[in-house]
Amino acid sequence: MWTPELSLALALAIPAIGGVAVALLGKYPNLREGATLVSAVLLALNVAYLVEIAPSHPVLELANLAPGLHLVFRLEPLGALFAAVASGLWIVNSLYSIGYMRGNGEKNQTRFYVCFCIAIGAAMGVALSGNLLTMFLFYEVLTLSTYPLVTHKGDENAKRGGKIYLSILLGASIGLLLPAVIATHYLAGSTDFVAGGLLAVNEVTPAIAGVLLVLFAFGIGKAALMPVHPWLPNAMVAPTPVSALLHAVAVVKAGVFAMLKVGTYIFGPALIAATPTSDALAWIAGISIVLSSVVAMTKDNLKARLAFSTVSQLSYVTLGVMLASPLAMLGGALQIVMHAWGKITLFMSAGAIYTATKKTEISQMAGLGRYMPWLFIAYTVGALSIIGLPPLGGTWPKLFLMQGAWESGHGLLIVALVASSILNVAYLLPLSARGFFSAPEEAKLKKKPPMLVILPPVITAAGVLVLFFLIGPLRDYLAPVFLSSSLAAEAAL
Amino acid sequence: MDMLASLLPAGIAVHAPALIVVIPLIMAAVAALMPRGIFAWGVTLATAIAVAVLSLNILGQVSTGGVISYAMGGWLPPVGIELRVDMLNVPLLLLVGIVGLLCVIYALPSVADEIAKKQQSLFYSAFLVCFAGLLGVTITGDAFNVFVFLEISSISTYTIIAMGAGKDRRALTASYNYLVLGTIGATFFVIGVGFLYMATGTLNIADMAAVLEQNGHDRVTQAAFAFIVVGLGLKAAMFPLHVWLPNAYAFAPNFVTAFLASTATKVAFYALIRFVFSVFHPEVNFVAMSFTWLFAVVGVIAMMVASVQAVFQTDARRLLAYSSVAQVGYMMLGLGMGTAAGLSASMLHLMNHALMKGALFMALGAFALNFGVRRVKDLAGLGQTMPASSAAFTVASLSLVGVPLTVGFTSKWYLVTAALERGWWWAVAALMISSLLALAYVARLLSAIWMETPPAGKAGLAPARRLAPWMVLAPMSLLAFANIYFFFHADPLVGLARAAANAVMGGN
Amino acid sequence: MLEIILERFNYIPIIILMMTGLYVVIATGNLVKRLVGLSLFQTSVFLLYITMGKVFGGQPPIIVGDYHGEDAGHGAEAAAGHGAEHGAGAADHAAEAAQHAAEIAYSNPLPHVLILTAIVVGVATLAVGLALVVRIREAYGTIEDDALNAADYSLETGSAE
Amino acid sequence: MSPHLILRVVSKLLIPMIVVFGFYVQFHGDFGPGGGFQAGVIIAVAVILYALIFGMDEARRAVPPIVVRYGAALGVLIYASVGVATLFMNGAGEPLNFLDYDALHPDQGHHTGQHYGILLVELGVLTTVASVMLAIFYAFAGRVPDIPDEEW
Amino acid sequence: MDHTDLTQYLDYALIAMLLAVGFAIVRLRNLFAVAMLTGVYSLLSAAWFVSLDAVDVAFTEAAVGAGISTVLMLGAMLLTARESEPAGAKRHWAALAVVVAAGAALFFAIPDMPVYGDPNSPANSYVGMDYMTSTPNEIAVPNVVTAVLASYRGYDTFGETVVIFTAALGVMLLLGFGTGRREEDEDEAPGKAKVKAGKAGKKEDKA
Repeated sequence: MWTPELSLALALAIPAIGGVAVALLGKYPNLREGATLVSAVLLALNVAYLVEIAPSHPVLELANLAPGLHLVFRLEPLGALFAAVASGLWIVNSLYSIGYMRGNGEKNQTRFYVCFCIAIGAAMGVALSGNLLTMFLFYEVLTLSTYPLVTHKGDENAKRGGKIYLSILLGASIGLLLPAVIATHYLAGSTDFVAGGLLAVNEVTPAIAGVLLVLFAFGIGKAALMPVHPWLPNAMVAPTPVSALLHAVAVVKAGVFAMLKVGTYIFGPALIAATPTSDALAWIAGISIVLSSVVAMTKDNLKARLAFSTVSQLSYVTLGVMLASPLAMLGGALQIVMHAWGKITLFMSAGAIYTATKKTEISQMAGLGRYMPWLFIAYTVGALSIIGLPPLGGTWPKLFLMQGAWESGHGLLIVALVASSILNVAYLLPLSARGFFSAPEEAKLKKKPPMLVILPPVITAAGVLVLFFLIGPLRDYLAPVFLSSSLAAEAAL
Repeated sequence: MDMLASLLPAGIAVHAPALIVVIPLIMAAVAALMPRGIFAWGVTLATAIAVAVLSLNILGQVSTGGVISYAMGGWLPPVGIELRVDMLNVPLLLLVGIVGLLCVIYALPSVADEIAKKQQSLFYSAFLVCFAGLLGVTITGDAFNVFVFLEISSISTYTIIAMGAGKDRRALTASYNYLVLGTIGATFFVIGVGFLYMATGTLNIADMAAVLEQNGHDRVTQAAFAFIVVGLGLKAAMFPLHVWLPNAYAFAPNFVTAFLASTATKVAFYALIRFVFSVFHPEVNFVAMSFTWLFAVVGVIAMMVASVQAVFQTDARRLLAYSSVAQVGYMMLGLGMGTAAGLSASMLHLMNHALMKGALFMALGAFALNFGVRRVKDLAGLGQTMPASSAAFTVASLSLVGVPLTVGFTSKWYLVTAALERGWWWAVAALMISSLLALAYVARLLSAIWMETPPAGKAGLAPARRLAPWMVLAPMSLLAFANIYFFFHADPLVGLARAAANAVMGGN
Repeated sequence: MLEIILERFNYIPIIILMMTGLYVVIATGNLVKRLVGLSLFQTSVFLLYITMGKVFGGQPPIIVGDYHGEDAGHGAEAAAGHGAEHGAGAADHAAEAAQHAAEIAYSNPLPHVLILTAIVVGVATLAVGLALVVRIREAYGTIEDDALNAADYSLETGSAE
Repeated sequence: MSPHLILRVVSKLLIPMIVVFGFYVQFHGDFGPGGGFQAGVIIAVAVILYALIFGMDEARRAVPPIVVRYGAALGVLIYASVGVATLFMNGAGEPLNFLDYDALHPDQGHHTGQHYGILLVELGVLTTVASVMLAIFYAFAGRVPDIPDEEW
Repeated sequence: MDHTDLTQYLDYALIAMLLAVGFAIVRLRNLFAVAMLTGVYSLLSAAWFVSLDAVDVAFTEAAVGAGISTVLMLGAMLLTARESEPAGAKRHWAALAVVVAAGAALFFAIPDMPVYGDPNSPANSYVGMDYMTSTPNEIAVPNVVTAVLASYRGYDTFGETVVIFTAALGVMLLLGFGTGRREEDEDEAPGKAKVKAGKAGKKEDKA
């Protein structure tokens, strides 16, 4: 029967089975890609069901590792939302991957698709996890399964980037996150996600919680809070679908999602507000936002620029968590969704340009908009959403964050947010301008880009537009999490 | 457990503690008489199966009926020699028995490759003596008998390590150095036992503890403690007494390395725990001091220094050997916490480490079998040419780092929890740094295996050569699988480790 | 203090001898001489054990006296060493002998037994060690530690190119 | 060959006596100092002496290396089988432990069993020790083709 | 020391000689002399063992330490080298450090060690002496050492037999069965990766 528990299990099983199928069908590219797409669609359908039943909080216990150590799935709205974003974008990204990988004649495509499946499965695991340990576990699987993707090209450059990728992420998670998880387990006796905050419920003192908060903030390396961000630009050596996966769908979103989840369910807003370190962390997030935007301006390589843009945008979520007001946290949660759709559009556009012209530097891209108008329109829509202009999805998180900052007495941080938006304009829009208005260097394109690399960005750009109008349902869906959480936390403290 | 306890007929089960040592010894003599290596291997295999069954049976007996005491020759202790099995040494018996069995299966192709035909039956005989010696050390309840069996296992170990000389003459010097240091260690141990005898007048471990509790400690027992710790520390490769180990592991025949790495140092470490906790008492002043200032501190240094040394090795097996020294550091740290939680974490890591290193060295042996690979850079591209062995290697090495989904994670979890319970934040930091160093050296191995392209000549191998023989593959995969299985079903191992700690620390 | 030392005079030379042996093991580069040192060290430890079991005015732990009963089946070897004596019963004789044992001071037999075992272990180690040395000599052409290290090192760097 | 004529004659007489002395030490072990181990050494020395005087080849003909190898294992087996036998020969119906010699002669007073046991295990020790000492000697002496006279 | 008997002076003499031989072994570099002195050392200890009432041990030490070990060392020496090179300064100091540390631990323990010849020390008043009284009843062998060796602690002796068996295994595996060395060399290295033996190793040492 179609029970919530079954559905939870399927969320993990579908990508796994998909991965096996892809591996087995490795010799038949069409069937292989078919398997990927079928899994993606099935997963999305399954997640849609999960989104619907999320408020009832179904629980699935996977394994009992030892007394006090469980692997548990527990569905709640935040996780459901993240799962929806990841699974929804996986379809688009799969379509795009097919176009990109074939268009560029990449090697080892089977390995690529298998790792992709595993990565999505791991992202599902992170999204649905019911305690810190489970989350940590899938978080690590995600790191390991994306490593072959990052080093896909296999040349020296890729290996170097992969090394930095792996060492920073694993280093932070083993060196900082794991001790934090174990310390949480030690302090609270479990690692379960509890409304109002596990640590708050167990009456951990703000001083100790403050230390833990720092460990978590930097230990979740995937959230790319400065100074643990260098893995992200270095991972740009990967093929573009991977970059899209890293920066929009799975990896970084898993990071900030973990941050949000830890903030909401392990600490609770009230405890975060009470810790001595949250202010400092909020400022570090603010500095990250501005500084990486500035760095992004200096990059001529489109993907590198987008990477630093991601670093900047991710810190919005961290900022939301550290501000610890319901509105700010809601803004953070929305940022996960909106940024995902916006940024994937940008990355897919970059990849499409590369597939069509083999160009990677912005300065070379003059006039390309004339040959690929749909693509450049999609890019511009995505960029505007990132900047935060209505009527695009990216508007809302910034608005909520500003309100939240004001509400929690950090008015100065609003300046950082505004500055960031201005900088966004400065580094994202020149490409649109150059693409449409400069004179092209060449008379015509060497080859016409495949349909499958143009269509996906257009779809996501349309999605960004739709998301603007979906704010009402989204807000209603998420609000109980933060409101009940802060209420429960206040009751506990 | 009841099922295990009734595994054997009562008439045999009563004598299981004696048989588990004596059968391998008898079979060692029988193996030496065998005209051909394959027969000797058959004898060895039969013995290993018998020992594995006996160890399971003893586990059943101990868990249902409590401590077993077996009076050798019918002379009750302290007059006679007692064999004594409690929850502390049962895990070691199981470990030696079961890992031993897997290693023996693995031995046939590996030994056929590395040892001259004429020498094989003697080689198996020496292995069985070593096997029996380790079991004998584990099971005995008599301090001097520990020495005798320690030497039985050591002398045979020197021999089988030296048999690596067929491939590399450095096996000889490695074996010689081990012989000299091992004998110094054994002699130190004898001095320590002599002092204990001087102070107590008895050689039975339990009796010694009783007398010491009554008489209290004086300078003689303190000196005894120092000599026993150093003596057994040498055998257990405790930093900085580990200098014999890297070369011995690097140049021994592959099968020997796999077996020794997963059992020999473990048994010596067990003996150390037995003396420190059962003969001396953890609450005696100088013992408690030694926990913090000797075991914990030296353990942490070992975790760091040996890991760093591992990072810079060119020989793959020597790299893993240094990693073993670092892992002994983890166990020392757990022991040094002086708490039941710390000791059980230490025991857990002891068992888990055997699972990891067994699989790792077996995989390296499989590589060597097909390609004669010894150095790290020779591993290049093996992921493509030998995918199954490489996969097993990968699982085990991730376990070594402590990545989730592997037992390495479980043991680190318990170590950190124990450290937190003790309030030792610096130990937590050390554990994490050491894990990162482990990541560094493991990454060298794994990136060579998976990311490099195989040199010309290897890629084009016929499929038959690409697979290791199933006798290599099966035990290796089983161990690698155990690394994952016991993450999800940690209860059996954690339960054993807890019971072991409680057996010597008191408590429930 | 002096009395404490004097009463235990036996230990001091033994400790010095033990340390002499240990020194030879560590300080010497010659593989044969290191084994010599090892056996020196061990022999000195044997002395430590045996002096421990000495009892003043004691005798070797061989019980004298004619306790030896003629219980059935104990023919051959009893006849070989002793004249067979027909006593009243084995038990009586044993009791008598036990009394003997109580009257006469004997040295402690247990350390003797332990050391008998240890001597055998020592010679076994020595034999294996010397066999190794012979093989090393054949493989390297030297038995000096420094030369061996140099040879191994050159092999390592030579093969690591 | 000729320079050692006297040596040869004397040793022909001496070697059997050494062997006899070895057995004396073995069987007298219950009463005075000595036992299987010392006896084994003495008997091995007799053969070694033979080898030194009549040459290795001669000695190997008298006591072939294969016998030595089997002897070493046999001694261990003798010792162990005494222990295993005690397991099966239950005393007065109740199971006895490994190496409990009382089982060897259960009907009589238990001294006899002990005597048998000690005798048998000492025999095992003797066999092993004598064989092993010879094996070691053969191995070392066999390493050099023949020992030059001037070395001794 | 209220007991004085003449054997004590013998003991002193033996100790003095042992020390002299020990130091000579440290100093000498001629291996032949060293091997012979080791035999002398064993004989001297055997003599002391007799004086300490340990006749069995003395017998064994004389047979093994003075006999077999010396022969083995001479044999090995013939196959390897005659002279040992002088120890380097680094080794010397390292050895000295270890020796001083171990020696200090031993000297530290002396004040609590039992008085020489004390019949009431723990070592001499518990299990060891139980054997003296129980052997006549339980085993009825005059030589208590034999009784303990073969029966009370027969398991240890079994272990001892195995040790000596292992030594034979080791020597046979390393040096062959005494049937000459050339034949051994041929099938020693069956594997592919045969590492070249040292250049000098092939030369017979007949110096």
